[in-house]
Amino acid sequence: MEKSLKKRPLSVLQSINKWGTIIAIVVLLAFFTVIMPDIFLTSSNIINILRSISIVTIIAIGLTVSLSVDGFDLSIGSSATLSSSLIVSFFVWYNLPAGIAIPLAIVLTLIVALINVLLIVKIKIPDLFATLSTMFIFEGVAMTYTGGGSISEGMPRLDGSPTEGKLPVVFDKMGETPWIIIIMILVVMIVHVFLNHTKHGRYMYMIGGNIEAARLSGIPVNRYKTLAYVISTLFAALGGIILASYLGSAQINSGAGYLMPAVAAAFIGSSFAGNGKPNAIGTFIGAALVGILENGLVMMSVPYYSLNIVKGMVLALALASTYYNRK
Amino acid sequence: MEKSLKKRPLSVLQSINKWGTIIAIVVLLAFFTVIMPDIFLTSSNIINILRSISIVTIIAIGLTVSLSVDGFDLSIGSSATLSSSLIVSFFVWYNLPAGIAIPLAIVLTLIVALINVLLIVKIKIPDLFATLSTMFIFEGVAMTYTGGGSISEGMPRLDGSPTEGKLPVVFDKMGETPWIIIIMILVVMIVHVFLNHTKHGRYMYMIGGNIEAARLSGIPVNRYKTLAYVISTLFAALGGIILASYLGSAQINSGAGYLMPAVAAAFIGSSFAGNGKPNAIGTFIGAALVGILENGLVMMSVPYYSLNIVKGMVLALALASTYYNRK
Amino acid sequence: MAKAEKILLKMEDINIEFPGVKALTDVHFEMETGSIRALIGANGAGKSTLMKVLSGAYNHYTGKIFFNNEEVTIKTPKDGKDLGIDIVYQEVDTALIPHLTVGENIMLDMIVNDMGKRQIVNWRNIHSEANEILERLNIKIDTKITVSELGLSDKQMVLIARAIVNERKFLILDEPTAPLSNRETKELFRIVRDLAENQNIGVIFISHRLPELFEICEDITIMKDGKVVTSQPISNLTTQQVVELMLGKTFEEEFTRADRQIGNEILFEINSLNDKEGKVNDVSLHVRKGEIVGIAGLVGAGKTELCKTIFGARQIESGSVKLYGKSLNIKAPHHAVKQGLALVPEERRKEGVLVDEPVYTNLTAASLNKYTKTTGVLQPMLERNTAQKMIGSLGIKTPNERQKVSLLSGGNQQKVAVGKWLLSNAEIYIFDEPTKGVDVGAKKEIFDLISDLANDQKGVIYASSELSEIMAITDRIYVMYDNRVVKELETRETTEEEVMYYSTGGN
Amino acid sequence: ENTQSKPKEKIEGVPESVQGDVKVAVIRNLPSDDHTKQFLDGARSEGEGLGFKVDTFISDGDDAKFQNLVSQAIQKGYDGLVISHGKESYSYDMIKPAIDKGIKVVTFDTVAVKNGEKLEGVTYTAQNDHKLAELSLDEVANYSKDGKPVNVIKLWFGGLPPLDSREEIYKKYEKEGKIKTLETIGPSNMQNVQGDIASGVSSILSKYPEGKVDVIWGSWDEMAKGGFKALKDNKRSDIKLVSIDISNQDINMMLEEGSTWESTAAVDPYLIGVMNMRLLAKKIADEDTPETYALEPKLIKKEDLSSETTMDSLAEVIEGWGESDDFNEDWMKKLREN
Ligand SMILES: Nc1ncnc2c1ncn2[C@@H]1O[C@H](COP(=O)(O)OP(=O)(O)OP(=O)(O)O)[C@@H](O)[C@H]1O
Ligand SMILES: Nc1ncnc2c1ncn2[C@@H]1O[C@H](COP(=O)(O)OP(=O)(O)OP(=O)(O)O)[C@@H](O)[C@H]1O
Ligand SMILES: [Mg+2]
Ligand SMILES: [Mg+2]
Repeated sequence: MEKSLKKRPLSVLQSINKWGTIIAIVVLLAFFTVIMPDIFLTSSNIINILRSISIVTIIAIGLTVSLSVDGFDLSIGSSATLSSSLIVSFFVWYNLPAGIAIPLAIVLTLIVALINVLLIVKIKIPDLFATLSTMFIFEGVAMTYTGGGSISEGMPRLDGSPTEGKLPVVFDKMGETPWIIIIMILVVMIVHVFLNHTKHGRYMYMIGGNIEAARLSGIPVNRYKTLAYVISTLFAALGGIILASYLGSAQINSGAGYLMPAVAAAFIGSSFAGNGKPNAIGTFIGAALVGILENGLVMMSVPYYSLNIVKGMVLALALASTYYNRK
Repeated sequence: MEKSLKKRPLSVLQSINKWGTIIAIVVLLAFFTVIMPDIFLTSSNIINILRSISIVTIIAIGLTVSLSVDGFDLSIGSSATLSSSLIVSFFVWYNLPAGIAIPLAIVLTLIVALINVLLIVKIKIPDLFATLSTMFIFEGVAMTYTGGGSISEGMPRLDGSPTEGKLPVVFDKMGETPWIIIIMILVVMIVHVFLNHTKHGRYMYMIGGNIEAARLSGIPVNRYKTLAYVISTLFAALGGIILASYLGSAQINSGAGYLMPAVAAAFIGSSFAGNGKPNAIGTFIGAALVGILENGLVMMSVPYYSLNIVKGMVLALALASTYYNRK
Repeated sequence: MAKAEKILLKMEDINIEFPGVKALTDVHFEMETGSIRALIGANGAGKSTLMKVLSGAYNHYTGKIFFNNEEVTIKTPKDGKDLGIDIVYQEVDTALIPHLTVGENIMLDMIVNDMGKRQIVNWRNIHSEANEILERLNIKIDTKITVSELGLSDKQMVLIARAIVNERKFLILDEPTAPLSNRETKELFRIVRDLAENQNIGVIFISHRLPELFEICEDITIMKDGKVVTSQPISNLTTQQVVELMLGKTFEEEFTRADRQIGNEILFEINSLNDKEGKVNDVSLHVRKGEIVGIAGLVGAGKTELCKTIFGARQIESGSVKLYGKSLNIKAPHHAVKQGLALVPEERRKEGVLVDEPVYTNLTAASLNKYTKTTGVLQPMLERNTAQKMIGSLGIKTPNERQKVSLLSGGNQQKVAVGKWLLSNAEIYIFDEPTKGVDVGAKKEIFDLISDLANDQKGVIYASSELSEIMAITDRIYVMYDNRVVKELETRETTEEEVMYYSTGGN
Repeated sequence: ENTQSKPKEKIEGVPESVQGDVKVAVIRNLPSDDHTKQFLDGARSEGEGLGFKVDTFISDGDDAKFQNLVSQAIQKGYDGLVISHGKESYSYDMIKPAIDKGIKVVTFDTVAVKNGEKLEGVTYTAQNDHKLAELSLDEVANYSKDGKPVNVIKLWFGGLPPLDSREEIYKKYEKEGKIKTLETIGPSNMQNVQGDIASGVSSILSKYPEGKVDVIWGSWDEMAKGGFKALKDNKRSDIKLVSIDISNQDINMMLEEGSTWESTAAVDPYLIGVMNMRLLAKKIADEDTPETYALEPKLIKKEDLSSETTMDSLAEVIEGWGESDDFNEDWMKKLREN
């Protein structure tokens, strides 16, 4: 009796902690809706928000998988740049059909994963260090491949020969609503099921929680670390392709800008629901929090140079509500 | 007898592992010297290299201290930007003398550290998340302070009133050789002694090793974490001031570019001498490795867009030689 | 159930070496399914290492392993599991995944090894099966909370539960009873007997508590310095003989308490102490100069919480703590240390030692000021010499003082955790289960050192769920039950039975 | 639209559609640097002078974020947009919804073309990068001795449309034998262009003893500043520096003692902002606007500057700098007076 009474206030506090990110989102939505009733909570603006977070989310989901094995893939930005350069060059320079170009770009980008795995699993370089080097290497590879410039329709090849290749319609569609949003939602759902409901996902969390225990219980640790990095690169490559479709061209180092937002989304996400584990739904929610925030602040005409102050403060508040009073 | 025979090959291998980074540097130096005998290993070029790494090193040393307590200060770039904006504005807008302006800029920048400490030590937000938010916040603060632009001599204040302030000579000197190099070397030496030869440094490493055990050993954990973040911001602020002196102006977000190189230097450094712990000399050596590499490659006319490939590969090799075959 | 055929397990000429340590030399080990064999030896004798070889945790050993005289290869944990060998590791934290639920941790091996082609994890089954196992063990733990929220003894039970999910052929229990109290130990023994008798499982049982071994084991293997000294039915030997064989010298096992000069002055005193979480309820106690005061009670009685609360590692709600009659204001452990308190915590790996640091930095961690010049600069030679002395006096088995603590055997790690505080200059020493996993020889060393502290007119608080220890070393006993002190007893005037009576709620 | 709620006195002779609550947004796809700030300041002050509410956004060169910002602005329903530095590959699709919605659009250094068809209704302004390059490269070519090609260290990187256009002229001059490229230096760290270029140029300079390099050509002043630092650090007064674009610090550096930063070709970024805003105002007033408008670059030489010169007073020494009466309609003057 006495015990249950004592527990009540604690559990309310705890549930605030658990749902800090969600509460932050709800508060933000309510706030923006009240301030800008006619323009904020409209279906077209919601679609805007979803579109604006879709590429970040897809890349961050890959990062989430690498985080689940207690890894950290800093090379996702470079992988995205690489795949976006490859895909556009396949269309523009080599006239490949989409059915070949897209898989080929992804497969070639997976070389990044292989090198990551070589360094991390075979040579045993700590994850952050290893992926830092591949981040540099493949940033350079992508730039060298495009000759240090961007590629778009009608651009000549590096040797100066003129090109005729067009971006196919199916490729154009990938970066347009609703497809870009549908792809993002699919990715989130698939990875959510994978991590939480298949044994492979559980093995990854076990490895991430205590690699020695995982090894001793017979999990092929190296195989799953490999898988995690392959998945991470896979989604980075997918994100890069969608980015290229969205931009209609390959821009130099365009993927690099996604590293920090992806890290932020995955971090906020891992505090989501209070379990501290990287998870797909959480990452999506983390990206949504930042997306809503940026959208709302722009709508409110906050000057660009002060945007980051507000963004950072809301981030800190969301995190504080999650962690404050937690053990 | 048998034992000692058996051990020999192992220990040779081990010492390669231990000194991987140093060996990489020596190999690189030898390589560049052979390729470009007359121009590479000249005193003026060595000074060039040292100067080019000095600001990164100073900022990375601060990061190293935060890493030593198992923290991670992502806000160093923003702190550097902030202090560089402050110092130049003090001179140009307010005509303050160097003796007041420099300490004042540092003290004001330490607000970043205080907020970091509040979030990390009091509210218990994990370090990476907390400093991610302050990174955004103070990037915005610095930009708002300068009105989204840079500040240099002769620039009017934000309200449009004309200015007369000049950058004092003593300030100019800080960014010039030999002072910039001397400051860097001093910083490295002081922090080296602090971390390795004083009890405070020992406490920091203990906190980094097992915070709970450190706490129960009677170490005032929060006080040392606070100290670590203050030191981290302190050196970021110093780096920012020297950066402003070197550039002769405050550039927008100029500190942000130092985050990744500082992380790289500290990471390579923590593998140095094989102990896996962040350490000052290691960080310096990590920065030197990257600096030598960039200098040599540019001299060899490697195109700028391919630079990162080689940089990343050498980084990977240095790390591989450190970790390969290690337990 | 039909009696399955006996399997004979044989390990021959097992050798293994680590940098600087020859851990096993030509070891022969033999046993059959359906029996329970004790494995004993001093700290660092090689027991855990031998068992790790058998379960496939190491692959760099030489020697052969036979099942029914047929050679088998065990080089990975999976090899071991496939042959039906399961192990409960000594260091529980190395085998648990803290941020996963209890249910998933219990069913870990099932999820990893027995799902076959199934891909999807059925959460409902996981939790219900985990619950069943816990019921079999008579343990109440919510399977949906995460392991990180558990105390040490619950963690141990989770590991034991995991080991009995599947029917194996051999089950290795490496010091499973160290963190358990009598009740849980009894449940464990019931299960172990059942496994051996009715399910034809061979159980290898490692423990430093000799009476336990005599109670449950049929055979015994004694190790010393990486070699097997003898293997025979346990009934052939007496306790005294076992101790002599494992230590290699005659040994007076009973710790004889020297008469101590207990002052009249009250050195340390706490009044109506309450913590914030209700785990310390209105506790009052005092310690005189030169007195060793025991805190007795079952696991979960709140001893650890009390010790940590006094030490400032948990938040105080109300009550006072006084040293020499002067109120102390302790909000954090460093306040406590500064004001003359010392605490050897219960969970050595999590709280007691820095596993990745060398032995000497661990030993000097709590008294670093003594090896520091006023400028704050360390004096490394002084530090190392002091460490070497402590290594000698506690008999810590390590190649040198620069060895990483993670590479020491479990018991030797515990000695490091204790030694750290023996080097400090405290007035009040609080020991929470300090002899856990420590062999009988070293236990005596530790007792001697604790007595020395008392003889130096320090105050000692000794918390343990092992009554024999409490009876052996203390002068006065506070018995805890349900987070309160329920009785105060003079050690000379009481018996184990009486203490037990109060510990279980009698009054 | 809801001018009724705020019954304001109408000014005679001023088109009705520019009176009342006019909201415009300036969106730029470049990082925040001096050029950006001056451009935005110019647009803002001109717009606010006309009584408009001006919001400014930048996307740090992140093309995806840029598109998001534009679609958000369209969503929010501004009366007019100034769009700067969009890439050709997506600009048509990005701007079309605005035109469809009746929002007026003026672009700077942005072309919205799809399948060879230019988006109607938009005014395209540009700062004529070809001309800029010609002005500064003519200066470079002037350093030729005995008609031999000038030895140049080129500071450039690819992927940014303005720099790519400047590069076209550079290539032309190279072909014509006017200049010879010794090295090309570009930044490998975009967040620290100045410092990165400074160490790059420093590294390369030891390779070329005195007399081997005639000129360092900076295709963008941010890089030229790095080149200037390197020359100063290595005490190389034998090498001239010629660049494109200008800022306050550039002026300071050109004026520094012993400086060899001889000249730079530039368009006043502030003026670009002003002109873009004027054109937008005319569109909102439903007046005729040209389809394209190019701003003429000027060459600024060290000799022209005095120690008091700053960006604000450049007009005093460079003829025609920062001033233009193009599109400055009478009704605009009236609006400003109010
Ligand atoms: N990975 C390792 N590296 C180096 N030395 C090791 C390693 N593992 C064990 N040792 C050493 O091998 C010896 C045997 O250790 P082991 O853990 O088997 O002892 P134990 O008999 O289980 O002792 P305890 O009763 O304390 O648990 C010890 O000296 C220990 O320090
Ligand atoms: N970190 C923790 N989080 C939640 N509950 C805990 C934690 N640590 C201990 N407990 C619970 O608190 C109660 C008392 O703890 P504990 O078992 O440590 O007491 P104790 O009397 O010190 O026992 P012993 O020292 O004999 O193990 C138990 O029910 C235990 O499960
Ligand atoms: Mg052991
Ligand atoms: Mg306890």
